[in-house]
Amino acid sequence: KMDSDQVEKINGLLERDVELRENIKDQVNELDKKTRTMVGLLNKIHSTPPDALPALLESVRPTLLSCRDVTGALSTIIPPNQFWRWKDMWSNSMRTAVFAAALIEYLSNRALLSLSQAAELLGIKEEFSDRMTLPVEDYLHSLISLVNELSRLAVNAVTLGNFEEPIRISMFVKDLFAGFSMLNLKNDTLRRRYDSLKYDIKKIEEVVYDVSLRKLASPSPRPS
Amino acid sequence: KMDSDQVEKINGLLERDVELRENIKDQVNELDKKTRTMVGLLNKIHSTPPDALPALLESVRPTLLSCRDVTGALSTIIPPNQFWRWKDMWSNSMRTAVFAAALIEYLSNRALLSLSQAAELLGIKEEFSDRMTLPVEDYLHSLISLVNELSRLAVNAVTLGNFEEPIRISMFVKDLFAGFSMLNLKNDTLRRRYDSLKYDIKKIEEVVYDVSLRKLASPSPRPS
Amino acid sequence: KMDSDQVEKINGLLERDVELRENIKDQVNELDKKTRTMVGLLNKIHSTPPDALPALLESVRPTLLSCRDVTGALSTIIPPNQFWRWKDMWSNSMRTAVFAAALIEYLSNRALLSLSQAAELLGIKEEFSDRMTLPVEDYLHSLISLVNELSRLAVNAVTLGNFEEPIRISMFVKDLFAGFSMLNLKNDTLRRRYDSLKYDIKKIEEVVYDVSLRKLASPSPRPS
Amino acid sequence: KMDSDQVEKINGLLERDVELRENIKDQVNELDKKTRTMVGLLNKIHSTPPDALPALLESVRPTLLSCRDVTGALSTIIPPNQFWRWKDMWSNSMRTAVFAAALIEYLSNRALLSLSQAAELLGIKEEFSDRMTLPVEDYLHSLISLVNELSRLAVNAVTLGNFEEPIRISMFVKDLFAGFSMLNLKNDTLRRRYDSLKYDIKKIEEVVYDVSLRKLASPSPRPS
Amino acid sequence: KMDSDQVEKINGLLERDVELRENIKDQVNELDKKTRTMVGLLNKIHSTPPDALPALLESVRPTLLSCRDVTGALSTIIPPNQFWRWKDMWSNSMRTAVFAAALIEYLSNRALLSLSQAAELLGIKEEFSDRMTLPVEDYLHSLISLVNELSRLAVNAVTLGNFEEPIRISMFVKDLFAGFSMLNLKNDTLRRRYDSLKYDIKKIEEVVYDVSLRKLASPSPRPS
Amino acid sequence: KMDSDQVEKINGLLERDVELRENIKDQVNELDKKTRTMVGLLNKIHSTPPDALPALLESVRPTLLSCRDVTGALSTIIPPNQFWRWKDMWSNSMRTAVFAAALIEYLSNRALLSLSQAAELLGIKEEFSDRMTLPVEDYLHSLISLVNELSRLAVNAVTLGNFEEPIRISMFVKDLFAGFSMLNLKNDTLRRRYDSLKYDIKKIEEVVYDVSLRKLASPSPRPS
Amino acid sequence: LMATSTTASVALPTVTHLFDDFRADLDDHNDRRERLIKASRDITNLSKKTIFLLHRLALEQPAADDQNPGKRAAQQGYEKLREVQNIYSKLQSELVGDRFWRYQRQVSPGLQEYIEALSFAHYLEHGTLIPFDEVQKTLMDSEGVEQYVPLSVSDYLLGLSDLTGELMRFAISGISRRGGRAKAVEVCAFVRGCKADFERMSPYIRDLRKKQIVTAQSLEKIEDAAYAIAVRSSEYDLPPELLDDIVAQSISN
Amino acid sequence: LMATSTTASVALPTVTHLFDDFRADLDDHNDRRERLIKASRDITNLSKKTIFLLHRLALEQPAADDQNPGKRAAQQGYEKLREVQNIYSKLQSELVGDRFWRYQRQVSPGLQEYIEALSFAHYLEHGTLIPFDEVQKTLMDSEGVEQYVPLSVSDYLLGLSDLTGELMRFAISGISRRGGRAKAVEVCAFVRGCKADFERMSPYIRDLRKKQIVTAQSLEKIEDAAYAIAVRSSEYDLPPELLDDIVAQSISN
Ligand SMILES: [Mn+2]
Ligand SMILES: [Mn+2]
Repeated sequence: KMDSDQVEKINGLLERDVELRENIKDQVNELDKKTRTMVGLLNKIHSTPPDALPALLESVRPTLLSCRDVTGALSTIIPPNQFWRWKDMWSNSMRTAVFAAALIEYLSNRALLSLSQAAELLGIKEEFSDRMTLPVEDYLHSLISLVNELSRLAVNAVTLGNFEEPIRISMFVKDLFAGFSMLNLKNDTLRRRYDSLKYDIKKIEEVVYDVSLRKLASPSPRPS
Repeated sequence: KMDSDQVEKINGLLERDVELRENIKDQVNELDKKTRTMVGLLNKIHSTPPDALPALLESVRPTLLSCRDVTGALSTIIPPNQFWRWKDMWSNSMRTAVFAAALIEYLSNRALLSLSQAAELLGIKEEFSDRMTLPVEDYLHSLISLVNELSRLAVNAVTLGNFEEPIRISMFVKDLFAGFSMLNLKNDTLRRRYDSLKYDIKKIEEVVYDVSLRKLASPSPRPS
Repeated sequence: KMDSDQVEKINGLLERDVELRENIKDQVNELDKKTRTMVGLLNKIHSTPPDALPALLESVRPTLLSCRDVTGALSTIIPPNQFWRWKDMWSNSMRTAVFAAALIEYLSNRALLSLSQAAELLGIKEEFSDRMTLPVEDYLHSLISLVNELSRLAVNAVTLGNFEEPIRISMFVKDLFAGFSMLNLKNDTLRRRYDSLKYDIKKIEEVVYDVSLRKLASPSPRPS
Repeated sequence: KMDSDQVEKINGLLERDVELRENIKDQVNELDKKTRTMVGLLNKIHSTPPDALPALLESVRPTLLSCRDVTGALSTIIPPNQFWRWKDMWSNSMRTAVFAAALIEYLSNRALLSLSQAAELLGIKEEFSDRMTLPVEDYLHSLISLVNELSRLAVNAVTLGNFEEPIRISMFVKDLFAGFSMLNLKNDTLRRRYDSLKYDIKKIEEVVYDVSLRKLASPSPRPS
Repeated sequence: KMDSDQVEKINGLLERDVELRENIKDQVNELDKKTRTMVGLLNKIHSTPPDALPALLESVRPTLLSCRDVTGALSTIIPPNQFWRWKDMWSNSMRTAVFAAALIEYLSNRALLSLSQAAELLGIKEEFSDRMTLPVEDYLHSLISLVNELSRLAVNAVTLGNFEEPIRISMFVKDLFAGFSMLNLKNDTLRRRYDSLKYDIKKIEEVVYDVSLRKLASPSPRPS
Repeated sequence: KMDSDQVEKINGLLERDVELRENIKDQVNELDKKTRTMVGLLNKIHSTPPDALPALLESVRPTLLSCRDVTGALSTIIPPNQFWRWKDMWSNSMRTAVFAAALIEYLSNRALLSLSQAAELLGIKEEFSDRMTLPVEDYLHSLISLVNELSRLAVNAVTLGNFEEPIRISMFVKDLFAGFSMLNLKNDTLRRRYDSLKYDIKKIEEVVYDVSLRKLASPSPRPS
Repeated sequence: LMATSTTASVALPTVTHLFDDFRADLDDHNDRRERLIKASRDITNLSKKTIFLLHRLALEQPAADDQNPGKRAAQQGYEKLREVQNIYSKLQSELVGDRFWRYQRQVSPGLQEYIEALSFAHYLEHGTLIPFDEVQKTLMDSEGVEQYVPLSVSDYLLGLSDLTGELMRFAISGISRRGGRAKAVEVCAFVRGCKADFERMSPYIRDLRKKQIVTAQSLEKIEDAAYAIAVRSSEYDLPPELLDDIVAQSISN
Repeated sequence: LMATSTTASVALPTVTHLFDDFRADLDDHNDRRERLIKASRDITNLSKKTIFLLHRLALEQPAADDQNPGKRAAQQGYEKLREVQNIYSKLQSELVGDRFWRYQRQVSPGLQEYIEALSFAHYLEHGTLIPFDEVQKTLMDSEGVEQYVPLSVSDYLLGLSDLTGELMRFAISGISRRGGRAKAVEVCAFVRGCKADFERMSPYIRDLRKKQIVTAQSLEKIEDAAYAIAVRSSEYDLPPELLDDIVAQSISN
């Protein structure tokens, strides 16, 4: 017989999870709003001339940093050890946030945001690790989104008369791709998205081709 | 640029997971063999007369207890905090093991195996909790499997001439069902399986009906 | 160009619906709790002797009547004319409530609860009709659930030694079925559930057969 | 017992709905023919030079306006308050009609057809609102179809030697997309279709790129 | 691109088929009403004493014969050679009509209605064969329905005190089953329904068993 | 119920296959590492000037030849006649290896690597044929990958100032496409990939077009 | 008592006899179904091969003196399709009277593939859509009296719908041939017209609605190709034939 | 300049020649595949017919002097399956060497259906599961030297798994025959054993896992039938044969 103690205990466990899920959902909604704002603002890079870019990027930074409120809150809400139980609820949003951070970093410094920089920017502290961390897969997903966006930027930069940008993007993306190709990815979404990178690279190469064919800019030879 | 340090670090993380998955898989295969052996043996309850039952149950117990080797090994292999990351790999097998334990408990003592008893039997220690624990959902899945099996047993017991068994099963299952119906299950697999329990109950009620109609045994009245 | 007025107006429309959905969901959760309670209590009819039945049914009635709070609240929340937009959110729960009402009615008065009685009991007023009404399909679904339950009751009544009950159930259900068979149901869920009624009827007939074969009770001949 | 009054009343209700469905279906077939005619004619925009466009659009307008017959008929057929009950039967056709209207509006006036303009064009009057209205979701679906079509048009305009069109389309679509991205769409079909808009935008951007790279036309700089 | 006279010709052909389908549907609705009536009346055999049976059967016959109007009309509507194109529209109804005919025949004469008798009764003439015929499959489906109904009748006859009926049914059904087992069926509905026949036979057998063992049956000569 | 020696025998056979699969998997992992290395190195052809190419190709050759270790090992592991049973495990990797070989051959000698040359290079001996062979399908897959890569190279060669390359590639690829179009392919992956070849040809053609019309290409005799 | 039991065993043969006929009837039906499935597979395969053949021939550079290279390709296609017509002529008795509609589900796939191949050849020769009656004629004996297999509008339209996919392949693969660019633009207009024509018929035929989606995709592919041609040639103020010549020369040199 | 252009047109035949071989190879493969698909359909049909035949024979009341009616039925089954064996003997060259595994997906469905039929006949004769080697033997020439088609463990087990469904039909249909009740109980135990045996093998074979679910359902159906027998006869304190006799008499009277 399932005595009432048992029933109560089990019901307690089940209901705690229901409530937890609600709380997490609220935070994810919050994060979603932030990433939507960032993506909306960053969308303007495709029509912004180079000199106006820094101001645009600066306008995004406050929202980016405010994501720390969410990661902080999540690190409090998630019970110890249960990071992996709930992470699917926010992975998509978090990947978008990391993508935004990486795009800002590239456009500001022409540099690749590292995994630990990304975690730091988003306020994901080492000591949260059993409740909130930035898994390497999510970081890699964000980098792939970065490449997707840069291939679009290469096209639009030319439209804006900026013929150097595609060449810089080309070099950055090729390095990134070379890095990726050394990883041992298994057959999952990440692998499929990585495989699709070659279309972005081809697109960028074609832009560079168009530009150099018309002698609008010329790719500098690089050490192999 | 993704420098080679980064690449190496990331590759290290990815490969650690690949290896981990391999190791877990080996343990799960092990557990799978054990549960299949138990299910194969327990299948004989449907053709075993009551007096031969204790010996049959006894023959399953060693395999059941040997599951502790697997849970112990898993608790060593799984990195801290990553229980929820990997648990889908073994939930099915673990549920079958708990089902076997609960069936043995019922047939031996006409009692319901509690969640903590189940964990204890399978060697899942409190201190493993961030690497290996028995979630309440899995325990409930096992109890539903138990009811599925008992409804079949009610039928086969009568075939073997044991007319009291269905009446005992009926009482046990109704108590269990009453317990379940007090839980706040959300709309998922567990809920669907719970909903299907009513077919098992109907089947058991029909067996009790057949037996009592023919006065082969009579259900003792119980306080409502 | 989609001007900001347009955007704001559209967003207002979309968000009003999101909020509305939330509010309805709360009410449906409320209703769900009530129907779960009623179903839990009514489940005891299968083990309750005839003389204890009235008290059992009486204990359900307050919960049944309290469903009026929900229907009242819904009739306030739902905007004019939008009954059919949202009704899928509560049809299942409402059907269960009507089923409970019809079962109580049958067990109290051996009578069929009519559509208007059902609406009245649940506090669904004529004047709500563009926001809250009881569609005939839902009422019929509830009657089918009633038959499902009565076929189970016929079996369990015999187990409890009540040999007259199946005969009464048989007559009631046959009348109901004859009514149903005059309806022009199209090929949908209702039709499929109606088609499945013949299994319930067969089951009830077999119980009556068992009882009369053993001369435990005899069906009185009836005017055709 | 289900008395014959009850049966008759219920059957009356059921049959009224069957007949209603038939009548609606006839009207939807009518609307379907009209929208297919419009789509067939509008298909020619992809091979029509700019100066012949007004005549083409004019040839579609009578069919567009004749949709008012259908909406008028529907507003008569649908019983009060039952708009949401039946709307799934015609949403697809209605969305196509609104799409056609919005495409004509864009090609005639380079303007976005507003929700109220769309309703007005299709003869959906304010006073019909409990029987026939144009829900905002359907309007948004039509706008997405418009973008799909315009991205194709950008390509075909260039083939026809019209190098300005893609630039105008690009500006129109970017404004529309910016409007969309401010809406709070939930995770449904509309959201998925909105997400797919980025492929259309990329395609249009690439056309603008090709055109401006070759100095066939130049996008005027716009205030960001 | 099609010639306009081709378009017209093909549209003409397509519209002819639409009209044809409408006409057939009207006839099928007609037939459906008739079979619903017959099934409703024949449902009373389960509570009708043997002596009142002939009158009951007689009351069904006019409706049965009126099915000839439908088959006659269909044979006029269907174009030459197109029987198989449209037959799915009415097979279900026709199978029910043949089932009714076969049940009446069995209850009147304890004989199996042959395929040609069935066709004749329903007014399906040899000369209609490329537009209206009674395919073997449909006839067999009806016989299976007959067995389903007889297994129910075997039970109810005993309840009514008629202990001969199950034995006669048993012999009739066994012959029929032997016939069915001569067929090589492929994996379709007929096969699945044939497969279920064994449960009907088992049920009838159980009744015969009960009746024989209670020595309630008096020996009776078997009608040939 | 199986004889216990049958059970043992069959279990033996099943476990042998499991072990076999493990062994093959190890070899495939080995091959995967090699092909990843080769693809990484060969990716540099897109940024390598013609005079540095031989050295680059030379650097790949040792890895290519080391694939013979894997094919040799597989030919020992696979039981007689079971090539087709296991080949899906390595076809992808093997196709990549053959692709690498064919690319090297083209870039070194402007020649098509034949099937037998490919097999020879990879150490797939005639006498292995029932355990390890190079099926035509796989070889053709590799050639399609070659064309994919060459279309990318045509673009990048121009970027690097090499205007002869696209014209040579164009002639080579056209011959190959003519060869492919001689085949009767069924609807499988090969067919789909063959179908996509026309886009590569179109792309190459566009480069040739650009190059020719800008009169940048100096006439060069075609190597036979 | 013995007598009645004899009656019983006499009654049995009646059912047996009855079901003997049913068995023969069902076996006959199933056997015919099998034969038609097998024949349909053969027809599908032959038609697919014909389509490959037509693509191959269409891709070959025509001889200088060939006025209508499409016609030459089509002739070879018709020739090969005669094998299919032979199969149908042998199937005639299996599909006579009401049998066609009985076995339509088995027959249609092959028939549609045949129509696809036939209409492709017809397009290469005439640049038009083959009319319904002409398809029908190819499935008649030489006197034009007996129809081997009835032609339904649905099979006709579904076969033609598949043609658009082949035309897309034909147009894009041919772009690098001399005159291929002009051909692609021509096919683009043709397929656009087909799509519009089928649009009005698609409510009547379930599968056609699905195939229209594929046609739309094919059309977009051709449009993209036509666009690429237009955009590239717009940089130069030269007539297309001259552009073709310049490109051809730079390759053949 | 002319010279190089000649070289070009000489180079071409090499690719053409190469692909000519590929075409022959692929066509050969596709044709064989088609032949095997067709043969496999025939084998499936013959096997299904054999299963129906076995059910029919098993249902017939045995002649009084028939010691082993199951054996007689099985013999007729074996006889009919010889047609299947003949097909396999003709397919031998298509499946020789590495070809079996190449075409396994085409061959397996028929092979499994054959094993289902063969094992059914074997069960009727012996009441046991046919051993692996014996299945293999039926697919050899009369000297037992040449194997027409290799037997894989997977096909063997999947065929046997389907057998349990047929045994369920056999047990329940036979319940009304004299001795059928005892037979049903026997089959119940047998199928229960099969299910337990297959359980341990199912992790190795994907499809077997799915088929185990069907086997579990069949087993439950037999158990329910056995239950109905037990519950009804438990009201009377008589041996089952006597019960059978009483029932038989009340019917035959
Ligand atoms: Mn095709
Ligand atoms: Mn089977």
